[in-house]
Amino acid sequence: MRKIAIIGVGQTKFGEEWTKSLRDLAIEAGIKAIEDAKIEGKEIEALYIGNMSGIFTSQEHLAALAADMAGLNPIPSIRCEAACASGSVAFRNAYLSILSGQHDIVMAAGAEKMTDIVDAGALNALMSAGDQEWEGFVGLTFAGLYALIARRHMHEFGTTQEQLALVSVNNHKNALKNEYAQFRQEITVEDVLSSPIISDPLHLLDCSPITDGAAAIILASEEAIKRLKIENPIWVLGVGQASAPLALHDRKSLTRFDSTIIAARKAYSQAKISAKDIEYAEVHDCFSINEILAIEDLGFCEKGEGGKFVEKNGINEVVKVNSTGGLKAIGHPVGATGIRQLCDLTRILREKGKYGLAQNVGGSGSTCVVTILGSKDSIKG
Amino acid sequence: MRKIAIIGVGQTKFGEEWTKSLRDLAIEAGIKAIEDAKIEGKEIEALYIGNMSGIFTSQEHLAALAADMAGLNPIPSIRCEAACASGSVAFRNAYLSILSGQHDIVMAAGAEKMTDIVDAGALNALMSAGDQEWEGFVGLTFAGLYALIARRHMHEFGTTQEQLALVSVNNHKNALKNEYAQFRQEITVEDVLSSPIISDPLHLLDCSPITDGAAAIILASEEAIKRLKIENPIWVLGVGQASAPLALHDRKSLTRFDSTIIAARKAYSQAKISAKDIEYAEVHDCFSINEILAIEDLGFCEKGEGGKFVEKNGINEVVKVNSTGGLKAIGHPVGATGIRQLCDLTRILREKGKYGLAQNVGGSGSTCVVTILGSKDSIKG
Amino acid sequence: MPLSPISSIPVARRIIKNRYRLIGSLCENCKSMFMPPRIICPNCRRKGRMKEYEFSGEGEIYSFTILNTAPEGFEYQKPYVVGIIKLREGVLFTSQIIGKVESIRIGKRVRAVFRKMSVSEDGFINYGLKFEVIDEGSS
Amino acid sequence: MPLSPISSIPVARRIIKNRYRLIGSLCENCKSMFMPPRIICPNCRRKGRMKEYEFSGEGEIYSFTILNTAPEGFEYQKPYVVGIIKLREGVLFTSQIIGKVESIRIGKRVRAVFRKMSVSEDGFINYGLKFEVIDEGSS
Ligand SMILES: [Zn+2]
Ligand SMILES: [Zn+2]
Repeated sequence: MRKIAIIGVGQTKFGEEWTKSLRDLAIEAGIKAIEDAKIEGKEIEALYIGNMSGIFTSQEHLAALAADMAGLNPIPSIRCEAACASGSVAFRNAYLSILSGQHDIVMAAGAEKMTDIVDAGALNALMSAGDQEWEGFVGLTFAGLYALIARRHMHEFGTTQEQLALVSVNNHKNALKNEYAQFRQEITVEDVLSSPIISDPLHLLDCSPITDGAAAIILASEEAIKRLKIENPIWVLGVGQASAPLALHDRKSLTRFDSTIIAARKAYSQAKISAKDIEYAEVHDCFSINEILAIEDLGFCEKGEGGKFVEKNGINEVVKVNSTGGLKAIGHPVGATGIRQLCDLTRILREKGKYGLAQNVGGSGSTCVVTILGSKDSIKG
Repeated sequence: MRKIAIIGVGQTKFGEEWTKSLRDLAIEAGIKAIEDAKIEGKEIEALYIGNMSGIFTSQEHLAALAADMAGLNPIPSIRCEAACASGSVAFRNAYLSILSGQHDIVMAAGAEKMTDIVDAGALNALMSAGDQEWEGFVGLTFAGLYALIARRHMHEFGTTQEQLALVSVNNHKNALKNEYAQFRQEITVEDVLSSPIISDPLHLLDCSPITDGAAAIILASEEAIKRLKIENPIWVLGVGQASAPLALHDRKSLTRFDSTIIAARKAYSQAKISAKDIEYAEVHDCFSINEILAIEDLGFCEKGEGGKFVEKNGINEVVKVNSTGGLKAIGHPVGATGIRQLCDLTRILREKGKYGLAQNVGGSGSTCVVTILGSKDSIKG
Repeated sequence: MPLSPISSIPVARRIIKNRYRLIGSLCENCKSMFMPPRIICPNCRRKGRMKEYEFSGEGEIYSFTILNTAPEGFEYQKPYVVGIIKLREGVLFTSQIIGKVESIRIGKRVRAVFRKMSVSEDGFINYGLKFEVIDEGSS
Repeated sequence: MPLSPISSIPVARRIIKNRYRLIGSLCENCKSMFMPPRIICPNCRRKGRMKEYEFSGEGEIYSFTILNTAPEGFEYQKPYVVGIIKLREGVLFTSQIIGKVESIRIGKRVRAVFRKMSVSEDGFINYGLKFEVIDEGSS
């Protein structure tokens, strides 16, 4: 099997970027990734882009648009979609396209422009990731789906509202030093609990925000890395993807994501490491409860102990969870998030540590992709 | 490089299927493909699905939904989108996932439910495949884009309205024996020319219809084919994909699709054959002019001679174009069309002939995928 | 603007029977029950034999949330409760729950009742089932 | 229902300058011109140096169509003409064309004029440039 690594990363500032269009965001991230890789751009043989929904912008066919605007024609351009996991699904298929031997250098990007649609539009667009015929039909929102999970987790394991709030508190603190983050201010548990209730038990500050943004990475085969004399590639050691029922009521349990458990198992197995080896984990805290599920399902603690884990600042002896701020504080431009996580891990692993993990969830857990990256020290022999 | 073949195909009836939802259509096509391959279903290791736009149904995350409803969890499920080329982009990535060695048996499907949205909704949704900021902004529709191409082709090459009309006439005739086709009735040139003008010079009967439908194929590696004792696999000999500017005004010419030319060159080169070897071609006649462009750009005749080609019933000594009815008569559920073309070629090549080609276009030519299939007689030595 | 397709007339008509009468499916091969209905039994796949099955409409609350932020068509109901009901037959099902908010707890018994579900801006009304809390007196 | 995002206020405000004044870009490296503007020169990529460039607004018709079926916001204009204009600077650009339908032919000279472009159901108006046929008397 070919060895493949990330050789360049780039992202826009995340936030409400009124002056930038979807195409502007995608191009900015792409240029930065190309510059970071110190390549020309013409070496790129295919473009994969994650983007959740044309409902946000009325613009589909985004991959072709981005390839065009970035001057990358006539390379194949592919949009991948799996709701909020669109970015990492694009990444995984970019990775497979290199593994296939058809390509050597590929860009994987993600972009979402969520503030062009006004009124309740974004809310409706987000719900398109759930089961519209049965969950949307009764008036559920995306926050509502995660509130149902949170309530059940509280019931089964005694998880508290304060523990949920701590997820947001920790992530806001972690984002203070993240120049790309939407929110760079500390908040308290009191702030979270006194913010408006969106969907009980979830408060406004339990929810990741509406965000515009894009991120891009350049992937390359070992042969290309040697040819280009890349100095500090960050290796892709394992990638797992799994699916679970779209609607919550079709699952065996509300308090675990089988998609995460199975995707993680595949990724750990391919990387030949275990949860105990991970030092940096970027997990999908679209709502506070989801960081708790992730910590449990990825194996950083026992099932039901996630609330206690976040009480210790989301770190233990080995792993630091969402050390760059998570979706809550960095922002969550849905299609971009999976790629943003990999950008953050790459920047970290270039400096320190050996193993990083990204977990990107689509919908209310129906899709999950787990990716394990390794620094140059991670390659044995 | 691994050899890969199509081992099963299935599709729904194409038409205005009021009683069927998007999920119903996708599942029906999937079941038929599984039955056609004579496998159980549990052998499938990944699901790729082409679907153009959540604007039609308010439902994104379709791959996860389809995997769930088809009982395929927890395999990876991926939606690919490139406007009207979504189906064949899904196919190409399913193919790459097997080439990568990560999978052996994969389903590639396509589905679109276009009649759930009412009023001008479908028109607006389709335009999301073009450049909304500049082409949509001035009131262009999808028919308008192709009308601009048609007018220019008439100007440069003397192509006539009668020749355009003949594309539809030929395809309606070819669909008479196609049990899945939306329209199975002959029409005349006079019928086309007296039908309402949608976007001058294109009449209503120059345009493919709004259609609900789904199609699915099962792809397998040579090893899996031996293991499963598949009797008549149809081999994937070449696949090319290329991108071109999204907006017409950013192209060097309106009367050729560079995406088709480049994708075809790649596909012919991989298959080690040329245009002269193709016996059956399923090309993308979303509007009549596009079949003429395809015939020229794929190399079945010289540039500008496409009009004369269709005067001879869309066949010459070797190739039969759209012998099953084309998008015009079969119907065009956008995300399904690329897969439907491969279903048709597979059914043909199981019976007769050696080489078939499918050309699937996204938008007004910004994406093109060309796929070459070969019968058992096509594999040399 | 046209109606959002999710509340359009074609969609509503298609699944009206299942939404009005709680008709799901039963696999005669493995005896599993499903609500909403499924075409394919995920346990048995090609060996499954699915037929229609009408659920009793009785159950208990498995989880719930009170929504203060509503999508299009539901604004006038705010706040409203959506829950996952564990039907008597053992199957989970998503529905609105009606009754005094104080009385809504995990484990509370509920039963299905026919109600107006949502109203679109141009006046199209979706109907369906909601679950109401059963007043058990002493409980 | 909210406005379709393509005609929403944030989008309109963002590119108003380019739409109102025909401001595109010029690559100082290869001298290529672009309308609509581009951030990256597709010929030079990282070596390109893009700056704003205001087009003259004169040109000729390269292709055109008369639309009888219109998207949302354009219904009241039916039938209307959309064309691709070859600007004097050699660049193609998509726009509505106004003038007597009989006078619209490939090759006809046109010039940009400021007009109302579309009106959404809730009254939001988009403005922009259209191209009008120049009456050349003898032609
Ligand atoms: Zn069963
Ligand atoms: Zn240049």
